[in-house]
Amino acid sequence: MASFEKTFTLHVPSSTENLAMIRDFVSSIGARAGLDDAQVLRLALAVDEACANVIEHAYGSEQFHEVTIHGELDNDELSFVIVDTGRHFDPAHLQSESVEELVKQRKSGGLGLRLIRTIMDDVQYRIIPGEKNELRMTKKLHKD
Amino acid sequence: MASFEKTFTLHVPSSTENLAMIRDFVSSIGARAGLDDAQVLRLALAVDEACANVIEHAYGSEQFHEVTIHGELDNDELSFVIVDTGRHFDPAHLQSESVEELVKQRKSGGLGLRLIRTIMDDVQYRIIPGEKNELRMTKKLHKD
Amino acid sequence: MPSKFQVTQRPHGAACILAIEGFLDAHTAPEFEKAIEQAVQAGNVRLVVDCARLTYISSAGLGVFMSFLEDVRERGGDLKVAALDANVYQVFEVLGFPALLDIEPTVEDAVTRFEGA
Amino acid sequence: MPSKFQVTQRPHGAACILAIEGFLDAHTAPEFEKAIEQAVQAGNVRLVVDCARLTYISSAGLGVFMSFLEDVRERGGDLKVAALDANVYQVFEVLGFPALLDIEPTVEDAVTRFEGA
Ligand SMILES: Nc1ncnc2c1ncn2[C@@H]1O[C@H](COP(=O)(O)OP(=O)(O)O)[C@@H](O)[C@H]1O
Ligand SMILES: Nc1ncnc2c1ncn2[C@@H]1O[C@H](COP(=O)(O)OP(=O)(O)O)[C@@H](O)[C@H]1O
Repeated sequence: MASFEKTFTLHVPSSTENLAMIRDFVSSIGARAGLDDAQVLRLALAVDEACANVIEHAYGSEQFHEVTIHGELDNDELSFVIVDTGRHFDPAHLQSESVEELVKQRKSGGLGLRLIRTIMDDVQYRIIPGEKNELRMTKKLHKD
Repeated sequence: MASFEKTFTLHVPSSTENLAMIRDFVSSIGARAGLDDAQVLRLALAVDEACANVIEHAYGSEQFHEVTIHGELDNDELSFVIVDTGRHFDPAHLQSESVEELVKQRKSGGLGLRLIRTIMDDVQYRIIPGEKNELRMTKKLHKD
Repeated sequence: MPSKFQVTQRPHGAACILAIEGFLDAHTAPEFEKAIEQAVQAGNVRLVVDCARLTYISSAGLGVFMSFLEDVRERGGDLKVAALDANVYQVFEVLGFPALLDIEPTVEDAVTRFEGA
Repeated sequence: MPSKFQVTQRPHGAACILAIEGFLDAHTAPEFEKAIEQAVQAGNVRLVVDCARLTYISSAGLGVFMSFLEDVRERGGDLKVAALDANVYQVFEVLGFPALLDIEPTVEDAVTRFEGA
């Protein structure tokens, strides 16, 4: 069978109210890819984290922007691309403090990207200046 | 409170496999609009019928096209616009045979648009030649 | 995920019960159609469709009921629908199906109607 | 629909139980944060979060646990987590939470730990 890519796209307003809808969208595609329930849940979590970051950081919690989630499914892998038109950041310059440190500092954040990197096989961030930012994360299917 | 419109968009490949995902998308927006479970179910049914028609008739069951569903929610009404780039039709020239007639002729179809018109308050079909076809259906909220 | 749907067949007195479960839409209607077709080809014309676990129906599903009704009636049988939940019943009702086919509250009631016939 | 989430508080022996239910994500975390804050302000520092009916947690939810841990410990209390389902536990585990806070199989176990202290 030739590799046939299926593409799904969801656009929603930049409000955390829509995270549930985003997870449902991702879960449907994950199930379609043949992942089991636990894998589907982790996939939804990774995309939830990325979208929550866009809403909070890229858009500064302003609710009138748009978050776009592309799902791309082929025989070998499943990718999600989260697109925003807000502020970008530099993932290379993030401190990765230990969770112990975060607790000591009474931090309530700093875990999202860590979860994404743990769950997905590949994570790429791309800034197209003046246009958009894209976080692409890929999960390999049929891993041995 | 000023009327603030929220827009949601879903793009999926033109396969009936995706009807479940489309219904989930519509149900989320319907619940957000404050509709009760029975109303949400009818809304999902109307959009399901419209998308099944696009897949079967506009695209002749070819699975590699795209179906687009826009949901537009404001204070007064909830609209869904189904967009396709396939064959158009003329709703005015459809025969509306009675269900008794359809049964006698052993027909398995011919009920979809009837359901859509029963469920929604307004249904408009627009052909933009060479570009796309749009079925817009609207449900009024807070009806007395 | 695609719509979940299942159909299982069992005999019950004079009737053949087809229990359907889940979502009956344009994606799953062909499976239901095939099941009815096979039941009819095997000589079952007294059909009861048990909808107790049917959560959703669209016109593609109703179309399957429509298209077999005359067939089984011509052969001296009937197709009866049982145990619809309120939401699913509403879809049947809005399109006028209660005037066309026998909708019974329980499978038991539907079978009894056949036995009384 | 937005994520469904609920938090209810009840006393249990020496501890204050916060039972959380549904989806704890960036949308619902502020509600959970407020509930813990109120409990702590009311003088409860022996907190057990009953997660038996928690179906989902994202880092925003874990962040709430993180941010209160030092506070309650400084005041001589603790924040213990009980009755995590396997999927939710996995999220705690992947981020190293089992080394940071006390995760108990049941609310009963967590309360007993307080009473033994
Ligand atoms: N999409 C984004 N746009 C802008 N900044 C981001 C984005 N995602 C992450 N960041 C930055 O990276 C930091 C770490 O992100 P993360 O690990 O998800 O933790 P948290 O979001 O809880 O702070 C954030 O605090 C923020 O400064
Ligand atoms: N989106 C569409 N594109 C092209 N033709 C359509 C479309 N929707 C409906 N039609 C035409 O209108 C007819 C009636 O549609 P409908 O009432 O939904 O019944 P059914 O789809 O079961 O035939 C269809 O058979 C088809 O010829």
